[in-house]
Amino acid sequence: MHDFLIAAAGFVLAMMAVGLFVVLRGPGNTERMMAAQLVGTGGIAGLLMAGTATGATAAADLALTLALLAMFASIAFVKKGTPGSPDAPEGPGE
Amino acid sequence: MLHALDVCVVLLVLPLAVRTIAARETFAAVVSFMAYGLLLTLAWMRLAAPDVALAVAAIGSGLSGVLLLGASARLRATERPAAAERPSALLRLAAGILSAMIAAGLAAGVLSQPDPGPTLAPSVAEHLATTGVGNPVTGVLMAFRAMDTMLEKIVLLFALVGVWSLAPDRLWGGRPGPRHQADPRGVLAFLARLLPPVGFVVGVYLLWVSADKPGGAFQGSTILAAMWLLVMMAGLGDTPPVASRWLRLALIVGPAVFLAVGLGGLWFGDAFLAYPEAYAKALIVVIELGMMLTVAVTLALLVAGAPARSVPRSVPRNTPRNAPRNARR
Amino acid sequence: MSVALDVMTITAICAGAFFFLAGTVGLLRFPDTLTRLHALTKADNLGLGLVVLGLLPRMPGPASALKLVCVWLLVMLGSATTSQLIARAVRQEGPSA
Amino acid sequence: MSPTTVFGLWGAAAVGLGLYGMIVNPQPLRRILAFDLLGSGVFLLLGVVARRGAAAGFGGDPVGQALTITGVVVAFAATALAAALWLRLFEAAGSATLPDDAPPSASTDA
Repeated sequence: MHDFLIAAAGFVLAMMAVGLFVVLRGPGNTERMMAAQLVGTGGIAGLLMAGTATGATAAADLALTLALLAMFASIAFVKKGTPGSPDAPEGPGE
Repeated sequence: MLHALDVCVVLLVLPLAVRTIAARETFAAVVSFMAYGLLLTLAWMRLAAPDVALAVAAIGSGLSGVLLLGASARLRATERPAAAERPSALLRLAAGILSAMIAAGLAAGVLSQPDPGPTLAPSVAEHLATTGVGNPVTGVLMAFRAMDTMLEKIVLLFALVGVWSLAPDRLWGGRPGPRHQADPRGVLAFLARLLPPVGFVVGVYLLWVSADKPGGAFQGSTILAAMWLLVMMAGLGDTPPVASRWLRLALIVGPAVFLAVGLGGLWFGDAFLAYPEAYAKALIVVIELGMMLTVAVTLALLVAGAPARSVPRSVPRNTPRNAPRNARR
Repeated sequence: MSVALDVMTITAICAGAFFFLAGTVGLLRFPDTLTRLHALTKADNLGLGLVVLGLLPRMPGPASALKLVCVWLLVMLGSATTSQLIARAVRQEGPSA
Repeated sequence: MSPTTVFGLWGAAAVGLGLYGMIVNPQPLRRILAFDLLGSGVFLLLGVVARRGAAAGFGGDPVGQALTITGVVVAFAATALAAALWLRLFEAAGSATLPDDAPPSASTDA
């Protein structure tokens, strides 16, 4: 079971890697953001599996922290150029 | 098997590090760095340092991402002129050789470490019982190296003062950052109402378990700071004016409590920051609670930036709670 | 009993890994941003959900199991919200691809 | 290879890459990113040293780990201060780079 969980974690990490490298090169910033989101979820899954396999109980707390904060980057990404928000005077404009 | 996983993670992370440096667009570099930060937390778990992993995870995904993405959006106009200033090939070659030499030196150091490595773990284990906490990292942070932790608080405050002092004179005392607006019945506002209570519980939980298990006051307060930023980004609350008195109070309460306990140690005990053994844990918890408030407020305001909007003159000092919120500028 | 739990763990985690595969393939192969977003949410919701389901029997106690479920719920909340926000931004600005 | 070796080499590589980026990249935010990358490498090296100091039933030397936590928080504060400085410079001068040949005072009245 230990080896199975580690192998599954490795598989999920490999999936992340594939997605990441094609998409980071890719055309749009939205795609890049989605790749980052996928890395976040995959990282949480891999962390939980490897943590369970090795008996590291803190992995669950770490996963909780990551899950709680996973959406922040995407929110910042969406917020930055929202029209109508009175941007600071030094902002380069929309 | 696990070792193979380690090697996989490193093979995954090195291209990300290269992209952080070499990507053509800044946005791609920032996203690469964020993904890099996530994998970094996995590395810290593997190095048997869950407390550090929590700190890296909370700061990396909660605060750095928001800060760097915001800055990259505002500095986008500089990208083209800056790209034209690319240094000459000779300089790049020299920098490459220098960096490679330093990296090689460090790698040689890693490969030739003494065995067993130097450690203070036995002496920590020996004295940990006197602090009343079971987590050695918390013990070191709050008792054995409490002076460092206190000074670090003050460094954070200095950084914040530095950020604030960048405000133009006419805006001094005003509110940092733009006033975010969002549909009050939209998705973001929904999330900003639902998530902060959960985040608050998790943050306080991390502080509470840090007595005996991995966690910590920094990690918890980083989560609290992120939650506050979420409320601000969703437009549900405004950033407080820098001149506000309660804000200043919140900013100094952590170091003040720390200092008071330290001086108390001088008075009642035998040294600055010496905790009487019977009250050690209680004192540590009191310090951590004060610290949590201060660090959370400081970190959130560091991300919010320098004051950018002046407060109306009629309400010069305190928070104008019932002033019309949209008529700021 | 323990064999049944092992089978459940292996089945659920394999299924979860499949959804991570599907999410990645979708992100790479789907034609436009909105469909890619759809693929991504499969990995977030089902992939992680099945992994969590598979790990539940391995947890030392109900408290840890509850924590795991909380992780999944938080990721679902986050992914649902950010998908909405990203999709809205795409509709306003036009697909970026 | 043991985890300490693998992650130690990662730390060394991150320091090298970050240093190169800090010297070569003209864009200010990229320099901040490079600085953070360099910092992450230094912290990893510290973590490797702490891990090798595992003793007395602890997974690593708690002193090294505690210092790393302190360092991570201070590095973040430095990042925030640097970003605020660049933004202010950009606001005041309309450009976020410091040209090599101009005196530093020239950038404020542009």
